[in-house]
Amino acid sequence: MSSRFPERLGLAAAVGLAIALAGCTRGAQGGEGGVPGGGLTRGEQSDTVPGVQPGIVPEVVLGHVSNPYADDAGAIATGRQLFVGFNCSGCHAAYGGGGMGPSLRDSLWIYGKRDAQIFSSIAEGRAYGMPAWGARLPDELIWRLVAYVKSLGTEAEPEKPPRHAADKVMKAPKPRRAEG
Amino acid sequence: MATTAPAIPGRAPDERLHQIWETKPGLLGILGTVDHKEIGRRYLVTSFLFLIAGGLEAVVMRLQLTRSDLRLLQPEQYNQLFTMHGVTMIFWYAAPVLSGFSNFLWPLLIGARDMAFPRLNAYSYWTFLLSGIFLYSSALVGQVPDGGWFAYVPLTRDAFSPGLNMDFYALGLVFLTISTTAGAINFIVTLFKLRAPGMSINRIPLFMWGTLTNSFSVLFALPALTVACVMLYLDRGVGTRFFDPGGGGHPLLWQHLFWIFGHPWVYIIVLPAMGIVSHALPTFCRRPLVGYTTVALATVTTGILGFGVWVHHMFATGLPPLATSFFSAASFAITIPSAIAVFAWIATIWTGRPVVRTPFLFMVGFIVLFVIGGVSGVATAAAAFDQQLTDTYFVVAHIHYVLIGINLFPVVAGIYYWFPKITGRMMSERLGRWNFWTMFLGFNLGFFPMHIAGLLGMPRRIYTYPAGLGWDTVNLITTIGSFVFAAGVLLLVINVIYSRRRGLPAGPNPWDAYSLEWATSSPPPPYNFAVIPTVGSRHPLWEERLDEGGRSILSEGPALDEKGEKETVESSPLDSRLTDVLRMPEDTYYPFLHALAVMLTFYGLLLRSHRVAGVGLLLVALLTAGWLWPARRELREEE
Amino acid sequence: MRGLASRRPPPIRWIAPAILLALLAPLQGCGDRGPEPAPAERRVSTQAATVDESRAPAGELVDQPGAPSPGEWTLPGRDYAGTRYSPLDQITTRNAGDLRVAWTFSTGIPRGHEGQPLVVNNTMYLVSPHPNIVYAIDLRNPGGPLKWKYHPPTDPAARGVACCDVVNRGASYADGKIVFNRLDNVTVALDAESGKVDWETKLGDISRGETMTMAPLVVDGRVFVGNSGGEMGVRGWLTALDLGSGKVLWQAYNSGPDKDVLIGPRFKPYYDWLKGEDLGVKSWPPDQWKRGGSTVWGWVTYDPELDLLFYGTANPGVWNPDMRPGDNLWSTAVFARDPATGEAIWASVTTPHDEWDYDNINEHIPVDLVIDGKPRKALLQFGRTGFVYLYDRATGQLLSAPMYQHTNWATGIDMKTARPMEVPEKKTHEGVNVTNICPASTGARDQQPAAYSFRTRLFYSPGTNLCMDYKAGRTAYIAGTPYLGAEVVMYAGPGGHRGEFFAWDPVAGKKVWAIPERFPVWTGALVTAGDVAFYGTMDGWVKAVDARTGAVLWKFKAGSGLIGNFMTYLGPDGKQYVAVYAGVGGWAGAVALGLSPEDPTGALGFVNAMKDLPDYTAPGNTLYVFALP
Amino acid sequence: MRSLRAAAALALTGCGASPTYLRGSGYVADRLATLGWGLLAIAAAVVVVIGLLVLAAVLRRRPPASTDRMSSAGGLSWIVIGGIVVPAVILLGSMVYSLRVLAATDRPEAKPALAIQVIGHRWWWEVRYPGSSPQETFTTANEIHVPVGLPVQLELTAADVIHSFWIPQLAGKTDLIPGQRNVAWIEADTAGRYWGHCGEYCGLQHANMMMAVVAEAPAEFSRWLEAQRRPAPTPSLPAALAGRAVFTRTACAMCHTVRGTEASGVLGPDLTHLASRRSIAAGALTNSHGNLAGWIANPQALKPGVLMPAVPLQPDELHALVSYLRDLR
Repeated sequence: MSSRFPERLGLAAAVGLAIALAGCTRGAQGGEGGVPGGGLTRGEQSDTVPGVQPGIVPEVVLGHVSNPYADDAGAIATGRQLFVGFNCSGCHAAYGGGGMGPSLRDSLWIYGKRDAQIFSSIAEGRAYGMPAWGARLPDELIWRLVAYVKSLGTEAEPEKPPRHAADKVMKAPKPRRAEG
Repeated sequence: MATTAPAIPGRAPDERLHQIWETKPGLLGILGTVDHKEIGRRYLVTSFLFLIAGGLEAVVMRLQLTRSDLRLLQPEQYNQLFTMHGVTMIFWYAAPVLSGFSNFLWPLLIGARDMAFPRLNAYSYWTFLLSGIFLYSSALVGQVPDGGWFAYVPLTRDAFSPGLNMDFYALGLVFLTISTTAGAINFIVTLFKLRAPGMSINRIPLFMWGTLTNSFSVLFALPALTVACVMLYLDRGVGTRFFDPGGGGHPLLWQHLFWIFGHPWVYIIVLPAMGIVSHALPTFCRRPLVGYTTVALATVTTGILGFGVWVHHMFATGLPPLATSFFSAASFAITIPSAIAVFAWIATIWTGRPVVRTPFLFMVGFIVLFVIGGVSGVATAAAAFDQQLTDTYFVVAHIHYVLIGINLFPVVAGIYYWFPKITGRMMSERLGRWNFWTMFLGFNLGFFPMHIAGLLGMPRRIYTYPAGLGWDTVNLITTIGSFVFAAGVLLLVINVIYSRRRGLPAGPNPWDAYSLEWATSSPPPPYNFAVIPTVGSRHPLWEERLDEGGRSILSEGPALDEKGEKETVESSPLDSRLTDVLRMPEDTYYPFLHALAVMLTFYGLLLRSHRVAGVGLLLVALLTAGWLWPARRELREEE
Repeated sequence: MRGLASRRPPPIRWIAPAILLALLAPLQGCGDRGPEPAPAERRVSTQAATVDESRAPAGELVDQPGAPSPGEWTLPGRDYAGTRYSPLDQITTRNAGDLRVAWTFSTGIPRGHEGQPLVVNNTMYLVSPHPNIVYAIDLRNPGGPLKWKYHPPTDPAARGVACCDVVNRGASYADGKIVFNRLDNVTVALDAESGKVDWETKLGDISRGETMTMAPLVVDGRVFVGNSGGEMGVRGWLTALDLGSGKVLWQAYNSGPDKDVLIGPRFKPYYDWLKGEDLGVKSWPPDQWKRGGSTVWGWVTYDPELDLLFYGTANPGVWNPDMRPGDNLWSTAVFARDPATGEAIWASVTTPHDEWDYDNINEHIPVDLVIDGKPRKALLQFGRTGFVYLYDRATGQLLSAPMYQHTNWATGIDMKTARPMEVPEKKTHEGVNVTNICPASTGARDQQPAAYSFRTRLFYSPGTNLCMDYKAGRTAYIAGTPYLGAEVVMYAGPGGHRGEFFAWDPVAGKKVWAIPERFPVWTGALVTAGDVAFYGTMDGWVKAVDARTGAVLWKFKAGSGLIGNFMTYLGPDGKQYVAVYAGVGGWAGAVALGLSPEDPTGALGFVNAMKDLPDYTAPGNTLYVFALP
Repeated sequence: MRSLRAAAALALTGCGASPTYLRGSGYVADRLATLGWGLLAIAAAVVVVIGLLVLAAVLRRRPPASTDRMSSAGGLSWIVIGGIVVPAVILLGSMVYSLRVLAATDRPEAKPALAIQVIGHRWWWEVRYPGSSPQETFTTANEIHVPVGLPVQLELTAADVIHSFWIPQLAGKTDLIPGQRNVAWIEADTAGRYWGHCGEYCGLQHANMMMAVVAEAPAEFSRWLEAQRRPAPTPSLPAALAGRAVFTRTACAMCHTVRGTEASGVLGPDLTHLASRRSIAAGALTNSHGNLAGWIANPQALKPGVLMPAVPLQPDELHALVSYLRDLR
């Protein structure tokens, strides 16, 4: 090879490839066993009826705890599957738009929008019928749900809601005569 | 030639040509060279680095599979490794290495001074390199593609492959298709328009028939891959539902689109390699190839039939038996053109006087592995039995026999054969022999047991397997074999590095070969040929020893050095009569800068930032305009 | 028609009716500019059904079993049959244009106001949405202080399990008691004069997703109430309470073994496939009947002649049909029962193995008609399925079932078995998005009740015109949370008008006239002896139309969208008053209560069909009372 | 951990030999095995013949060349015979034979004895046995019982990504594709336990997505059906009773169904008769007290990336839970 260039080119590519092999693989989909930042205490869970008892349960003592899966795309995708699998979509609609339960996509957060507050809303339940899931769901699943809820309406939201074509909705009832 | 510029005074014709054609020094030479030989060398080196990367990934995977229940790798890491191994080898090594040979050799083979579009040629290299860096930059953020090299949906949709992993895959492939398509266009036009006078269509070397078929297949097959990858990217991020049954799409749409590209692609990456053997074998058999026309037609037939068999990758997806039978029959039929080629080579060896050198050994090894890979392919063509074979290690064995057998072995033979022409020095024959036997035995020791593992029911792409299923022994042997094979490849690298400095000096034609590239010096001067030769037969350098008739004139012809600008001849497509003289572009930064702008756009798309993508596109538009802006010289000419 | 550009061209099969409808639509339409009397508009009907004026003289008292004196309103539908016909005739087609607001009253709860007030002994009784406050207004001095007000201690958590807004469909009055249902499953009887609690009976448990919103019916000292919660995997029932003590007399479940469904020897269904032992268990996968829905949240009617109660049951629990193979009896059925013992006499099912959530809770109105020349004791229901079911109310035989709105999930009802002839492409399955199913889950008409005029012999009914995409999915049953398993998106049906108010000739089985409306018409109808029919729209228009011609005589813009039912009474001053709640909400108006329009599946898909409602109205809580000047 | 996995594999295959499909014991697998042996024999023969030809071509001694003249004659017959005629004959023969086998194994001659629905999930198999009336349907997971000697139809679909149903010794693979219903069938010649594996890469735990088909005499099979149809028996031992309370009140009930109790989650397999299955975790572990405890305590340790979370339980709660699960005959 007459010109010296291939060596330098080779070197650059080799460096790139070496990084590939040592690439840190963070955020594997399953997540390791123990959950960091899980140090939460939860209120007492009433066991009158095996069902989930919706209603007020004493507030949780919350430190300023942040979500260990804050921007982990894998956890957000799992959060989406839990949102559907655990019936959250029943009250809050398939993409969090609201139905029986309030909308999770708008900017109004009745009980606060910090990760710990949303965690508490899920774990402790809220007054008007939000069940307390704390006893039924381990923390790592609740944190994934929190990550999914925070991703609603943002670019990171997995499976965005389908945009429905503007239906030809009758602007005014077709009058027999021109209406004033 | 209307006006005659004053010839540069006092310089012999060669110096004048040398001064016109040599690559500019400094940065412009490095980033802006359009010399096909320089681009050819860079293609070869870069694709070999990707080969080594893919090889290291394979070796680490083999360590994990040495025994049952090993815990060297987490499943996520293993999935990333086997995906990157597949993607790197098939996309960033197999096709580019052949482009390396073609870029370096085509002008020399047809007596031209450069490719038809030198700047496009440089551009195809830069987009190839930058797309490779784009793909491997996924390792920096730890989100390496992990969906397998054919990335079936819905696993690779955003719901089950969150993160940027598969966005790197989809965008990286679209980025690479730019390079491959640019290369294909360049080869087609060069072959039909820039041949030396007299080199009619039935006199072009068989290596060029291979690459020509490869180029046409690329033009027809790559759009399917681009469409599929763009759809996947949109499904993952924008919310379209091409592949989601819930939204009116269907997962099999991806499989059909991918394999409509997929199967032609595996012929794309083997036909030029078969061309290398058809081109180099006669030199070592001291006689022309048997049945030139039949082998050329067989090559083209393989390329065409390659578009009609893609469903044999999908025999288990529940398609109706009638459709499956049609594609099974087509897959059986495609074996015949390959059989023709194999027997042409054997006939050439049988009726020739073989001179056993390292390239020849690799070519014989190639024929043996070709046959083994071919017949195991026929076993998978039988739809019924394929429902047992598909997705087991039998198919992995078949893939490696055909890809390493039919692509890597001829490539290594090509390196040993053309190393003297590229560097002017011979590669060491002793090291070559060691290199061949370690690679050949290592390969068979490593990959033949995979047939057995597959027949024992071992599925592919599993990061571990339980004991007690009888797979431990075969996997152990495969790991040992793969290490021996890796040692073989290492020997090749050592031989290349050693011979560049201390190889024996090789004259213009060390093998006493017959084709035009051996009619110029080693390494060839920047202008390839002092004068454009006139070709009289298929074997210009063996005419006097062959009784085929036809006289080539290599010493006289147009020197095209009067105007002090880069020029080469243009000829008619079929019988290559001289029709015009073409002015060729100078070194320029545009290809490199354009490739960078495209890379910026792809990073913008990856990060879903409209601003970055927008800026990238704007740069692309500006640079395209700049690239195509008529140079002042041409303007002056028109007034 | 849903965005034509993106749709495949409509199959030939129903282009013809679509063209017919398109022709009909422009010829109808309300059209007058406000209070001044409407000019004589050309009445259009599909055929020139001239209704002769002479048959029922104005003002003459018609036999309405269960109805109080002409000026009062003691039952939700005014009489046992729920005809919502009032013999008052001071307001006529000539002077309806002069109607104006007499007085208004605010209930203080800005949620959906369904149901209707009661008037007895010159006192009006209102029941507000949850927390179900009961007001007693002295009509002699409507501006003055309330007679009394009862604020029940309801459980706030009940709001979390009410599927479709915390509505209440009204109370009933009998023997000096006001009887109503609290959202948290308590039936309460108050003394009409003092507002003291006579008795209260707890019948359900909100932690299992049960609520009660329906208006109780009181017949011969028995109070009949049903639960709601089909969407929560509840097991539906109808319960009879003793009016005096509130003790449970009997309880009939709508799924499970025959002893729970009170099916005994007297049960004679007309169709053979409904005969069999314990069908309420056999037609379900194991244990799925315990979460079989089939709740009774609609209207109960009664025929004293045959001494039979009539009511319909809701959808069979989970919306994903693949999770409950089988006919899922007795969901989406109609039952005739003996009020004393609760024994089932006959039953019929509109959508066995329902795949579209077509609850069958709409009111069944007993009416005596002459069909094919023979007088028949008929029972008419505007079904959510898009068909008008006309049964023989003695035997349960289905006499006719013509289509009354654009329907493409079934081509018709097989008269031999009363089973729907379903269209295979419109059947819903797990993981597959079936598009353009008409009518949508809300049905061609939901709970808003129709009215029948003994004078014109026509029914006056609100209606909706919506279609939907329906994608079923797997879901788990977790007590107290929704048990749905479906993603639904609704949108306007063909013609673009999402609602309609129409007159229906039950004998001819045809619409006489129809007024298309921008939004679904979600109010209950009222028709009076003055041949004036009243209805309201969800963007707040109160309208009075000529019962014979459909011409709009008068309209008034209320403060909020109307989903309540009209009623009329005679004030202490002898003048006729018309009253209605104006408070948008319910399932249709959910989007106005703060849901995000960009999620089309909100409120089970209704958000996408009503995205523009918030541009027209906001929540409200006002009772409007109108009268002539 | 290695020995446990070995035992699991044994439990699955029931015998030490590998699950090779060259020795079928099902109607389809037998025919495919014969076809397979045929094709491999032809392949081997072709390789040997051509290998020898190449060797001979390279090593054969030639008469010394008189001058350095080159002849370009000869050799075309090689191409015609070796390249076209012989391959055409071999290929045509094997093609016709393989297409006939494809046709023969596409549909069972007799009407299938029963139809089973198999739904692929990420990394386990849901199996639904629809009965004659809706009342008799039930759901199980990962282990499929079939009557020996009778064809059984399989209706295959997937809930998330593409999987592939594959019992090497009974029949070829058929993919399970979301949104599509594929129909396949198996028929076991001899009673026994047949190992199966997912045949299409489906993510992190594709390697541990195994299953077993148990072919048994029709009488035994109907006894098994009867047992599976019954809801879970009320636990006899006190520890099991406590275990049921733990099961229904903690996270287990959110994902798993046990008919006869409140638990009706659908994200995980149906555990109503877990104790009647020989392996757990989709064939990764034999069903024993120790394995169950280890699996529940930390599923990530055995199958990294699996969707089952580690449920934080006290030791006594875990013990009670495991004894309850072992009681679910």
